[in-house]
This record gives sequence, C-alpha cells and structure tokens, in this order.
Amino acid sequence: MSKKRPASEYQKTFAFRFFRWLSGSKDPYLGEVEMHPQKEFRADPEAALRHEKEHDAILDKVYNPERNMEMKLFHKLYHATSIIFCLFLIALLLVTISWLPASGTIERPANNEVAERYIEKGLEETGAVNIVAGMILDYRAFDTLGESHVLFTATITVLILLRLNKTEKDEAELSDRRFEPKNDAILQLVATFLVPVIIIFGIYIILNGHLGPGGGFSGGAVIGAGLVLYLNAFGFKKTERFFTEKTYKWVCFFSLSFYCLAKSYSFYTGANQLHSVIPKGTPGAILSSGLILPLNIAVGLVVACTIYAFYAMFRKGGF
Amino acid sequence: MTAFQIILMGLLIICAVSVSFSKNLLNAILIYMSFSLVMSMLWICLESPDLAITEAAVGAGITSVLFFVTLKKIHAIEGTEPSKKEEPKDE
Amino acid sequence: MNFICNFPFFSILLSLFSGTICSVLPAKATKVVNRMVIVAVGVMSAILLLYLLSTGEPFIYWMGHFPAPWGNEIRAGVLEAGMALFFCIIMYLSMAGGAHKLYGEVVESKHSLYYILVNLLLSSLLALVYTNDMFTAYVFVEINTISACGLIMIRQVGRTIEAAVRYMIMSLLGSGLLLFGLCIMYDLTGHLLMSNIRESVALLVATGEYQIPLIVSVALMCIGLCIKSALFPFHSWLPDAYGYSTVSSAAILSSLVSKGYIFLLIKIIYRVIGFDIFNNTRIIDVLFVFGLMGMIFGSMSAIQENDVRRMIAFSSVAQIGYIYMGFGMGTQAGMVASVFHILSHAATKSLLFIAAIGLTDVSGGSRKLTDLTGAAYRSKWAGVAFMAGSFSMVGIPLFSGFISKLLFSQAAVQVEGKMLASLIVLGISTVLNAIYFMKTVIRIYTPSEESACPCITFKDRKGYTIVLICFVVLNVILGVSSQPVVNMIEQGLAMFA
Amino acid sequence: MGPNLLANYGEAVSAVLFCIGFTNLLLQTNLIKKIIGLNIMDSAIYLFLAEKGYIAGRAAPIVVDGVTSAEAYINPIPSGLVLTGIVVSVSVTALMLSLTIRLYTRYHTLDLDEISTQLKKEGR
Repeated sequence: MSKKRPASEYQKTFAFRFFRWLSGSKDPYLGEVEMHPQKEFRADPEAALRHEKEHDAILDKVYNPERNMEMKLFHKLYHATSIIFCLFLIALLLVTISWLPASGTIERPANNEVAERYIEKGLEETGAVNIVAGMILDYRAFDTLGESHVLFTATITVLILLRLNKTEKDEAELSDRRFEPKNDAILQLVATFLVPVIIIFGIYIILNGHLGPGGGFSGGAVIGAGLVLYLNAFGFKKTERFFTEKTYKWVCFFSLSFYCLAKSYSFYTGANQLHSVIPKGTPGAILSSGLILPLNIAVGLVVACTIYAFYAMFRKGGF
Repeated sequence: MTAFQIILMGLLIICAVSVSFSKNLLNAILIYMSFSLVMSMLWICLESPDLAITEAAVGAGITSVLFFVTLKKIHAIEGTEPSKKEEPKDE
Repeated sequence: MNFICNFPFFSILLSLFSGTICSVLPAKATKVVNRMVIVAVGVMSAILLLYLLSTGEPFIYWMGHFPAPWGNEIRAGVLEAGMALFFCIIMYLSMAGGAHKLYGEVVESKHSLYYILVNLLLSSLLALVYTNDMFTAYVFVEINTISACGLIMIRQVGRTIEAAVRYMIMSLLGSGLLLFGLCIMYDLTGHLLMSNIRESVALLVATGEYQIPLIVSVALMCIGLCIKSALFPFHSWLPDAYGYSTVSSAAILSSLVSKGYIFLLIKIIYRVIGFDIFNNTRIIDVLFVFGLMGMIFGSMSAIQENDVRRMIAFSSVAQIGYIYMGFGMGTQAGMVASVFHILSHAATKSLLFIAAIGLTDVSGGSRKLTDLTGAAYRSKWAGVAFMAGSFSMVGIPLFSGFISKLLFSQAAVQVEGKMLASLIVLGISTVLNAIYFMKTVIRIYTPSEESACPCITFKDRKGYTIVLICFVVLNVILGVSSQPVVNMIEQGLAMFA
Repeated sequence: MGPNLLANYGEAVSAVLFCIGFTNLLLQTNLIKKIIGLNIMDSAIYLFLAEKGYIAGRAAPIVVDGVTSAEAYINPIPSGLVLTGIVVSVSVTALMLSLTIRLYTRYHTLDLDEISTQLKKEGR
C-alpha cells in the first residue's frame, strides 16, 4: 500500500504538475516567456476617427462594383449562364411543341368527353348561356372560390406594405393633397361624360355574365377603372364622400362571405346528393342560371373595390 | 384569318423584345400596354371573348395604371422632385 | 356518406371563411379566432384520421353536383388526414411560441392582417393536402406563395422587404414553370383531375406516343416545385427569408410552407404519373443528385454562418436535401423515409427557431453567435429546448432525427446502385450537422460572467416555456414511438395511388 | 424535331415569349423591368393554354339560338383556366409593385444588387 507522502514532496511529483496543468490553474507560460509590462491603453479621438475613415474606405472599395473583380466576374458568369439556360429552355420547349398534337384540329386528347359534356349539357345543368361562365361558377367552382381569395390575399399584403399609420398618413396626405384636385377642365369635362358610361357598361357586363361574354372579373375591372378615372378627375375629397376604408372593408366582407356561403351550400348539397333548392330559371332570361348571377355580382363588387383600393393605396397609402 | 394571327404574334414578339431593350422606364410601360392590347385582340381571334374583355380591362387598364402610379411614386418621371425622407436605420 | 366525410371540406372552408371574417373583427378578436380555427381544424383532422384508420380506404368528396372528370373533388386518405393534423399542431405551437415577439416587432395596426394571412396560409395548406385536381392545386399554390410573402415582410424592416422580393421572384419563376408543365399535361391527357390523368398517362406510356412532351412536362413540374421548396441549386432566397422574419413566421415558413409544395410533388409522383412510370424516367436520378449536393453544401454554408437564425435556415436547406434524396431512391422505403423526415424536420425546425429567439432575447437581442455565450444559463428552458433540437438534428437516439436517419439508411441499403453514395453522404452530412449544431450548444452552455442581460425564468414567460416543452415532448414522442407513425405512413402511401 | 411545329405556330410563339419573359425576370437589374418580364411570362403561358382550346372553324362557347351540339363550339375549359390566371397575374403584379415602392422609399434605388450591397455595408 502506498504510504501517505507529505504535501511538499507530493508537489514535486510529475503527476501533481500534470494534473495542475490539466486543470489550468497554473499557466505554463507565466514567468518563462519574456514579456515587457503592458501599457495602459488611452484611446485618442483622432486615431479612432482615422480608423473609422479607413474602415469606410475599405468597405467602399470592397463593395464598389466597378473595382471589385470578384463581383464583376460573378455578373459576367451570371449573365452568361442565364442566357445559355434560356436558349436551352427555348430549344427544349420548341422541340416539345413540335411533338404536341396539331392545334386547331379536332382529333386531339383535349377534345374528349369532358369538353363535350360541358357544351352539350352545360345549358340545361347550369342554366348559363355562356358555357365558360357556367363552367367557372358551377362545374369547377372551387377554383374560382380560391381565385377570389387570391385577390383578397393580395389586397391584405398591399395593405400591410403601403398603409401608413396615423402619424405618417397626415404627412403623406399633405404631399398628395397639394396636387389635387388639379381642376384641369378637360379631364373633369371628359370624366363627367365618361365615368357614368363606364360604370353602366361595367354593370352591364356583370349582369350579363351568364348570357354573354364577360362576368364578375371583367365587369369589376371595368367599374374599378371607372372609379379610378373619377378619382383622378375629382380628387380624393369627392371620392371619400362615398368610398372610405369602412365601405371597402364591409363590401369586401359581405360579397366574399356571400360567395363562400353560397358555394359551400352547393358543395355540401352536391357531395351528399341532396337536392339543392336553387331554381335554374329559363335560359336566356336575366334571372336564370341559379346562383351564377348573384355570384357574378359578388365577384364584380370584390374586384371593383380591390382595384380601387390598390390605386388608392399606391397613390396615398390609405383611403 | 391565320395571316392576321401571324401578324399579331409578330407584333407580340417585337413588343416583348423592345421592352427588354428599352432604356426609359416610361417607354417600357407604354410598350407593355400595347403588348396587352395586342394580346386581347389575339384572344378575339382565338374565339374566346371572355378573355378579351378581361385582358383589355385588366391588362391594359389596371396593370398599366398601377405601373404609372409606381413610377410617379418612384419619381422616375422627370419633373417630380424626389423628396428625401430618411427612414430610421434598421438593425 | 358518413358525416365525418364532410370534415376535409369543412376544414378548408372554415379556414378560408375565417380569413374573411377576421378582416372586419378588432385586433384582439382576430387572435382568438385564429387560435380557435387552428384548434377546430386540428380536432376535425384527428377525428377524420381515426375514422379513416378504422375504415381503411380513402373516400372521394365531390365539390359540387357533378362527378369526377367534370366537377372538382377532394380526396382524403390516412396520409392526408395525418398530415393535416400534424400541420395544425405545428402551426398552433409556432403561433403560440412567437406571439410575444409579434408585439415587439410588428406595428399594432397590422396584427389583424397578420392573423388573416395565417388563416389563409392554413387554408391553402389544407387544400394542397386534400385536393385531387391539378389546377385547384395551382390556384392554392398561388395563395400559399402570396401569404408566405406577406408573412416574410410583416416586420417592415428593410432587410425583410428585400428578402420578400427575392422570395417572390424565385417563387413566381417556380409557379410559371409549374403552370407550363401543367398546360402540356392537360394537352396530352385532356383531363385536369389527377386520377384521370394517371389513366391517360398509363395509356400514353403503353402506346408509346407523345413520349417527349410527357417527360418534359413532368420535368417542368418537378423543377417548378423544386424551386419553390428551395432545393439546393435554387435555395438563394431561403436564408434571408427565414433569417430576418418574425419568429412565428420563420417557424411556419420553414416547417409548413416548403412542405406543402413537397407534398404536392408526392401527389404528382403517385397520383398524376404513377410511381413505377416516374421511376423509369431519369428524373429521380436528377432529384437524387440534387438532394445529395444539397445535404453537403447546405451544411457547409451553415458552418460559415455567424448569425444563429441564418445558420438554422441553411440547415433546413440541408434537410430538404435529405427529403429529395429519399425521393431519388425510387423505392417505397425511400418515400416512407422522406415522408417521416417531413414530419420530423417540421417538428425540429420550428422548435429550433422558437428556442433561438429565447436565447437572443436574453443576450441583448443580438443574434451573433459570439454574443450568445452563456445564454442557456440566463434562460434555462430555451437552452434545454435548443439542445434537444440540435440533438434531434444531429440524429442522437431518443429524438426523431435519429429515426429518420435510420429509415434513410435502411432504404438506402435496399437500392443497390445508390447505396454507397447515399450512405457516404448521409455520414458526411451528419458530421457537418454535428459540427455547427454542437458548436452552438457548447457556446450557449459555456458560462460567461460579465453579461448584464436579464435572466428569464419560467414565471416570466409561461406560455412561451410551455410551447417549448410541448415541442420537445412532440419530438421525443416522434423519436420514441415512431413505429405506429411509420406504419400509418406506409398504409397511407399504399392507399395513396 | 416533331411533325407539327409549323402547325402549332401559336404555341411556338408563346414558348418564345415565355423565354423572353423568363430572361427578363432573371437578367434585368431594374425591378420594374423584372415585373414587366414576369407579366410577359404569364401572358405567354395563358396564350399557350388558350391555343390548346382553339378548334378551327368553330364559334365561341356561347350557346346561340339553342344549338348545343359539341361540333359548333370550341373547348371551353382553357378559357375558364386563363380567366382565373389573369386575375392571379394582376394580384401578383400589384404585390410586386408595392414591394418596389417600399424598397425605393427605403434604399432610393431600383437595382437589387445595389440594395444587397447597401445591406451588406449596413450589416456591420
């Protein structure tokens, strides 16, 4: 058995020195390496300033596109590979198109029983004379439901980006209000005649969505364009009388929720084979084709308000 | 009918190429407006009037108006003085 | 038609409709509505999952009065219901975990807009999971892209807007290519519904006509979805988008949004083209090679990063490389490993993002790794959660990362051509993962005295700590009792076609 | 090269337009030009899709005085899809333009590379 050794003798053994070094309590360099005493650091202002200037100069040199070789090389490389990739894509697409069935001919896979049924039974099943409107709002209504929500999402993101909160709004409003209304007589005269015609034409397109070409989207866009023309001619004060953020919010809410509820009713009744009580009406009459007319009106309102909201957001960051 | 379509498609390609090489932003947007007008004419030749109305109202109308408002906001059009407004530095 | 069969339709419509309702409600109410909708959709998906496990075969739900090729339809199976349930759990925990930071970083008036976007994102994810129609999938991919872009830029700081622009440009390129591939597929088959397309594609492959356009259309769709889910060569937008956005949107983006596109790719492989036809095309080798390169280069650039959240973002580039390696193997086991990795990566990545924000809060808000030393002592729960997340990422047993690495290696062994490459790269990428994750764990656990930052205990942030605990528990459950989950995935994939 | 490249001249033009838009989106440094390139790319895809539905010698799919036989009208599905697509392009363009405005007010430039160099400088 190893007898206990006195502390002083143990300190000289190799094991003690090794474990002391391992635990880091004794710094092996202390005293061995010749070190002159450290000077106390006094930061003089102009040296710091000089460092700062040099630092910025280096930064500008590094990030200066003209002199930075690596950035220039990267740009050339990027342009070259992009052009080659796009030429390759053109060649690939042209080769695929050459193998596709000839367009405009009759015997092609696309003209199968799906298209035939839309045309033959479209009138009696959806009641819409315009088969495309019938297909969008009745056969494949789920796409168009998603579609109006794409527009709604885009409005939300534009609201997030461009809507100024209270403080900035007054300052921005001042800058935009200074220019209006420019009261140039030509625009106002033209607008007084043109805006009513545009809005009536837009309403006509929406109401006849299921009878002739057009429908919710195009009618709404036409009405939106008319509102934008009115805003440009007569300035924000006039339009804010009837179109503020509250009207926008509630119009969008009512039409989108009507759209959602009407479509979920028809999906639910369809999926569970229940008879839906919506009448098809006589084809050709305005009040025909079941839900398509009210849906067109709802989509038209949403699109018109959205387009006016985009313009007002871009112009003034608010309503 | 196909001759007319070929002319329209030629116009489309000319507009698309000239947009990418035009220096002035305003010209680019005017050429883009003509591009979408030619496109809505092409829809009519392809027997789909729904698309023609929508493309005309939305492509030439709304998109171009939004482009012009953006240019005005970005002071790219001469004569509108750029107001220097410094936002606080972010982290 | 059992009443439970309406649940997929109810969950999609509920989240869409709640997005519309929140636009008129005051800010406080929108937060409550958002939480309730996520819980309701989660409960419905759980009941649907139990019902489907009991019946054992998927069902078709007509969206409208007309049968398949004419009207639209939803199809719900075990895999879809399981994914919907898992997405709801992750989304609820991410929203709860990041809620306290939302008040700090986002302007008060834009909170309700943020919750509307989260609702719409949930509805687009559910629609991507359930839909059986290609063009509906494209429309909801667009909703997904725009609301994800809104989630990135909610913080209104110069960096997030530049990240949002880069994200939008790359995503729009991706959806342009996806739509182009879709149009060619429509021209060849005349159908838009996935099951009908598969029959026509099988017919086309049998007769051997239109071979070139078929392969090009599949390739375009795959490239479009790879760009959108940030596979290796197209991942340049990912670190900025995830690194600088608010916490809950970073967690949701990294775990849910890119997974929605990958799930659509699985649908295209199984239901639009057919698993064996897809294997004969050489596309899976391209996916395999891109996956391997993603695993290595993603981890390499994560090692050089000194911002903790950009490092985690680069590690998700590597993990997406894992998933595409699983697709590239071309066997059923490879697909099961990829789907399990989707679940384990979603759970681990959002845990890491939310734990990282806890660490940066206590180290003076700076995200530099050098300032994080000793952060785990100041906020104990965030340190433990970050360590658990790193262990799962590295693949230490008891955590879900280990199970997915195990499944990948089991799948790799059965593929004789690709076994060597995938096992070697699996090893290399695990080592690279260990380097940058363990470096961070060691750094947050080295004691540092002089920092004057506050210590955050359990009482200061109850909700946040409970969320961290739930995430760690979820991770451990996935790691320990993974066999039922794997069986469920196999059963789901079997009935998926 | 397949047999009917000349027969499909419409699709060939739309493929060329798609690649011009694709190049603009990748190569242009100015953000506004990128957005115009994006719009050109989307319109090209919709032209490609609408060419699919066109059948020579048939009328637009609006039932005229009761004739509902399939030989009289063109295929309605592509025009329905393109109608949805046009609205998607409008909403995406509005979003990208508002992003451009916010970037300009913050960095006073439209060039993405300049913005990222300013970001790198600020990032110190």
